[in-house]
Amino acid sequence: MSEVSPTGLTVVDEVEGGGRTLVFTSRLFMAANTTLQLSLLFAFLYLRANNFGGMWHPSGIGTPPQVLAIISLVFPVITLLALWAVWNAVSKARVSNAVSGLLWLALVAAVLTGAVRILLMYQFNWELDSAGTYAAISTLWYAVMLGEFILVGLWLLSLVMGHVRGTDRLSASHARAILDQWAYITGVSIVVYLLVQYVK
Amino acid sequence: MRSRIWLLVGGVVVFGVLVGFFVTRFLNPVPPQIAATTTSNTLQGRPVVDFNLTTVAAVGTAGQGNGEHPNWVGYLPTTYLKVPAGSVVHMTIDQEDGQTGLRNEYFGLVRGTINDQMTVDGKVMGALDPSLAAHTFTIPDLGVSVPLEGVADNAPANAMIVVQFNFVVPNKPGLFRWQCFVPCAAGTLYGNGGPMQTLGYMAGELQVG
Amino acid sequence: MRNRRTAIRTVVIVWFILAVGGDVALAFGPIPPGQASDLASSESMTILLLAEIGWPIFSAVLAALFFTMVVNRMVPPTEEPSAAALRGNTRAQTAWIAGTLVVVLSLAVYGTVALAIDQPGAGVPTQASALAMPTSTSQPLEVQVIAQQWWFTYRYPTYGGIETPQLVLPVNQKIEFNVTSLDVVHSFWFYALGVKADAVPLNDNVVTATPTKIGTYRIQCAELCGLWHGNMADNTAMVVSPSDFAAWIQQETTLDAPIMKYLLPYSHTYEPSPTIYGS
Amino acid sequence: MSTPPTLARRLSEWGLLLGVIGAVIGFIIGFAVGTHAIPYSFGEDNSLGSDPGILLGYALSVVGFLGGMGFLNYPIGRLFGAKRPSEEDNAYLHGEGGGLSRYFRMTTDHKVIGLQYLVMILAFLFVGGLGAMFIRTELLTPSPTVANAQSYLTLVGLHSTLMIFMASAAIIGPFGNYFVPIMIGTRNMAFPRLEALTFWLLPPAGLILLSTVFLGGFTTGWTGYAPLADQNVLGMDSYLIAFALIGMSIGLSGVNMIATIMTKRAPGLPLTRMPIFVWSVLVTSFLGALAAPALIAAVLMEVFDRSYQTTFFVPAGGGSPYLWENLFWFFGHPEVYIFVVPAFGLVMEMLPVFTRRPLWGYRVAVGGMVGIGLLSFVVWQHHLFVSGLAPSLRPFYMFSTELISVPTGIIYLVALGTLWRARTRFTVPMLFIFGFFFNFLIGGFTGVFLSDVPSDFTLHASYFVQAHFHYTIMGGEVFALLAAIVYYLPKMTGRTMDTKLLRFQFWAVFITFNGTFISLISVGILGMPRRVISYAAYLQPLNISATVFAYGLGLSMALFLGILLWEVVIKQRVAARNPWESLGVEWQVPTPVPTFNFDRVPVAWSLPYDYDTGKPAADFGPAVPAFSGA
Repeated sequence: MSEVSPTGLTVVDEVEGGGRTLVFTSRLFMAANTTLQLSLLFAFLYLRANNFGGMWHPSGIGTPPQVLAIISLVFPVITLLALWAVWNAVSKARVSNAVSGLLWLALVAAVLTGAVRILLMYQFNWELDSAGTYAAISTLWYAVMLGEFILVGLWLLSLVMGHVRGTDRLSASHARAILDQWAYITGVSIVVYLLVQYVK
Repeated sequence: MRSRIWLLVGGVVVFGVLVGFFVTRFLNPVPPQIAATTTSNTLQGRPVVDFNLTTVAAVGTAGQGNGEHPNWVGYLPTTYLKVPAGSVVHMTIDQEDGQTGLRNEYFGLVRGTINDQMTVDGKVMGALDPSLAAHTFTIPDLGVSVPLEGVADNAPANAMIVVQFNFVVPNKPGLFRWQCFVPCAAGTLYGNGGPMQTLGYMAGELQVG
Repeated sequence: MRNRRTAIRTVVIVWFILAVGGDVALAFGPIPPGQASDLASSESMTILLLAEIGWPIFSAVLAALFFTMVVNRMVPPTEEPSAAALRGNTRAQTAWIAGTLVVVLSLAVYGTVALAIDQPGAGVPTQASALAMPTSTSQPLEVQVIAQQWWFTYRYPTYGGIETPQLVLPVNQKIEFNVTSLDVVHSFWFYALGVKADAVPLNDNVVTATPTKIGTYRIQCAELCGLWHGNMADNTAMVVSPSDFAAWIQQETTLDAPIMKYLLPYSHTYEPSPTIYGS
Repeated sequence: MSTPPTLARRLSEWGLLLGVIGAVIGFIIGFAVGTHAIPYSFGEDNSLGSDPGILLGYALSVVGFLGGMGFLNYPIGRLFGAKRPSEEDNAYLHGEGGGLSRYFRMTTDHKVIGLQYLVMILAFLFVGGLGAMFIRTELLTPSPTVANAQSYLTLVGLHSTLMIFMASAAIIGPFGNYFVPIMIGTRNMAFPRLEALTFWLLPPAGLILLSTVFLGGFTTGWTGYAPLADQNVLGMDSYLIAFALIGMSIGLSGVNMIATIMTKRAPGLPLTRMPIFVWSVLVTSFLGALAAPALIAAVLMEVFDRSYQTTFFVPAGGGSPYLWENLFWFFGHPEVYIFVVPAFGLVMEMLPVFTRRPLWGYRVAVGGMVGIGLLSFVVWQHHLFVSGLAPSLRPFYMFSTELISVPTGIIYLVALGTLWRARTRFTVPMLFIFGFFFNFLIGGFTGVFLSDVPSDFTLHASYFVQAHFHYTIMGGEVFALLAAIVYYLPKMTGRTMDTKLLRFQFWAVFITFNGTFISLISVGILGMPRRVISYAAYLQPLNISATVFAYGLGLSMALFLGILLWEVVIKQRVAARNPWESLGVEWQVPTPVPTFNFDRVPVAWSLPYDYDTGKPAADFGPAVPAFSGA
């Protein structure tokens, strides 16, 4: 509603940040997350560069098997593509059953992502306090990424449930926000994969 | 308004009680301090006083913490010692703990005792093979440092090594910290955590006067 | 003070007296850490310079604050400033920023130069040549500071690598302190010589300084290192004449005789043993 | 609104109680799992438990606490695709209908949260201050007396860490949360539940930190340097968990504030016309959101080190103490600007009110604060000048550090410009503002000595440093906090504590504060290192004077609290609606502020400092009672 105030301007009832706020905040979290990732990157490179006491990569410490590592990247990419398709459909207001199907696909792939990454975390054959820092930082980093995949995955779950149960139809901005997030952490996990596999 | 005042007073009282609890329980828990037993004989014209300490691998319930850390290594009965000023301390340590080895081999040297010597099971020594050390008795500010040989692993049960030495304490009263320089706190980083950093186990105070 | 102009003049004069008086006082007062070594004197030089520059600016800002807060009440301005003047003044702002920028830049340049000249430590260790007996006093005599929980010990590699619990240095001889730690992070602080260097395990932190005053000084740990950090200090560090130093080395060598065969060969860092988690 | 209250609503009436129960349950579960299920080969000789047990126990106890408070209802509901909460539920959650109970449960009203913050901050401030009193008492003599070496270090750690917790939210917490939404003309934060969360992380953090005394304390001070932290007893774990919680709180509130300010401003309010305080909050929020994650990362590694026996910070295991020092100070230096930038904003917000002048040089002021924010990310290694790390980088960090005094100087220019030719009203807040500028000036100039490498070699890690940051944090931020309390209480509570006695209190706190820390500056110059329980005998006279002044400081701070409690809580002296005759928007809305701030969102904004024309900042539209009498 609107009236005219003494200054001749329109008086509004409430500003609705709404969708804009959502997308914006999703990017803010990426920015904050970047600091976290850079800290881990710094730790990784710093420990590798110094290699105190030759304990960066002691003999007997393995790297995760290539196949598993790659599989762990395939699933998030599937989710990513599904989410992109969802966003594409929703933003063009073509909300159909296809959207629900895509959402389910994304969710399943996300769950598999988590499962595979848990497997991945235990692929270094190391003893606790003699493993050196390569295994340590890699495991920690995997754990952090797992945590982020789980958080965004839960968010995805809530969207899916809200959508399929019709309590909360998926909005374009929602789709966009989660698409951004998932794209970001997928990108980061690819970088981590490259580091852990090839910068050992 | 009166009710609010009472509320405030109550709050103040509760806060005061909490603070008092903190002060009495944590700020400076008064430890049981043992005083040296005075003797008749003298050395270098100074009265000689005796101490008898025992080092054990696990203090059990006898330690300072009232059994808080039963498995911690420590000196018994306590590490809070009191000696009269200007006296000669004749220290006897029953060493029951096993060998750990020194981090800094230099502390295998006996320093600051009379003639820079110690008596281990009757034989006089000026230094100890650092790898055999179980603990040291060191008062940095007095320059006193004595390594304590550990019981060999293959030794019979409750075997012990008796280490004796004399050192002079200043004529001026004061509080001197003493500690062990062997990384004997098993399971902590560099063996210097836990008992090494908790008063009453491997850290203590020598009160002079 | 009915007249605004006199008020302003008074404030300026007061500030001027304060500034000059303070600077003069500083110039004559003793500036820490004193003159006991070349490093110490260069540090007190820097501190003095910063104080000399800082004090007039400091007092000027204070005077300005006092003026704007108080004088306006005692002698109100006669004419009201324009609305524009109330909201900012580009020239004043530019001038202020430029001024502060110049001061800061010059300070940074000075600091960098001073740093380049007397390398106040945390530098890279010199080559093994330092291990050789110095032929001249300008050649560094290497002294290793070993920090451990909770005592400093010292090794003299040029004198057979003897280790001592007390630090004694020959006067007017360039000393290269090689600071390392056996466990956690400590910091070796020889206040009188202006020497401060963190002792980090498996790291060799080097400071060079030439003690110039014979005397007895205090050494302490300047980085929180655990239970006895507060007691990790020693009042008996000495700077002595070369002859006394030779005598002292002689005496320490005999004292250390029983332990020498057990000491590790001298090195800039020492691997922990047996394990990092105790036995 | 006659609908029967839902179960969730009934439960949340008892939120706090349920939270405590949840915390206990969470701790028991976590402790059991951590102690028995996690492979752990050292520290087992400790009857109090093992590191994994304590760490997991604390972590889950926080989750349990929040769950009990009802923070999980909404997210869990969403997970199962439940309906969004009804209007009534949201209104209730927002604390509609008032009542004291709002303050003891999860409430999404930013005004309630602001007051909750204020109380919690004061609690931290005064408990931490008590620690300072103990420390000063101990330092009366060169050798241990009232404390022993062990409890003294724990005392130092508790005092410093509590005060850091306090300082990192002291102004942005109470006043940021309370006034930013009003100042930008919105009815609520962008994420009200998140806002509530950022507050309710504080009480657990404080309690967990204090619980360290039952676990043997920690000896690292607030910087938690490794590998000493790896070596510490269980008390270290409570430090780590508590600091992690504070880090999350800082980061999340930062994100929330940015989102609110950037996307929920009223129409007609461009960034260029926001009140200067909102700008300072914006800058601070960016610092918090971008810096805190570095702390989280560092704490994560330390937790792994202590519970999982990795060796991130243990040289012999391939790690490095420098790693902790770098990560910690990369967070730690922006952190100190998280303390002071909001103080700058508040002070510049109050200056025009008492000078009856527009803020002079609004744009440079904003520029200055943004500049501080940017620079604060590239100065952290000045904490490591003597650490032996990368000596060749020192000139750069010396330069960037000294450069930061330029934007800081701008704040002084703006203050001078605003005061210029103004007939300043010397109200109590104005006195504290004066104190702020005086103290912060000393803090700034002492900082120059520390930023210069050669002089830092003498002053680093000495009491000079300690006095320096007390001048900036206590003398700067806390003085601004006191000013803001006196200034804003009439708005926040409708009551005032502005009395004659308060003027005396200001002079008391001002003089004793300077007495204390000038003594400590000289102690530092004469060579006394920080955090020592024993010191050289020749330093005793100065320490005694510091202690005596410190007692005075403690008493005068207690007097402030006394006046606050007496006037506001007990006598409840009613305040005028706009006692300072401010033109700021926050003073145009009625007191107490309606639950949803405005019945209409105001438009037609000008800079809120047009004291020369007397034109208020906002137009509340036709016939809004709040507007009358402004």
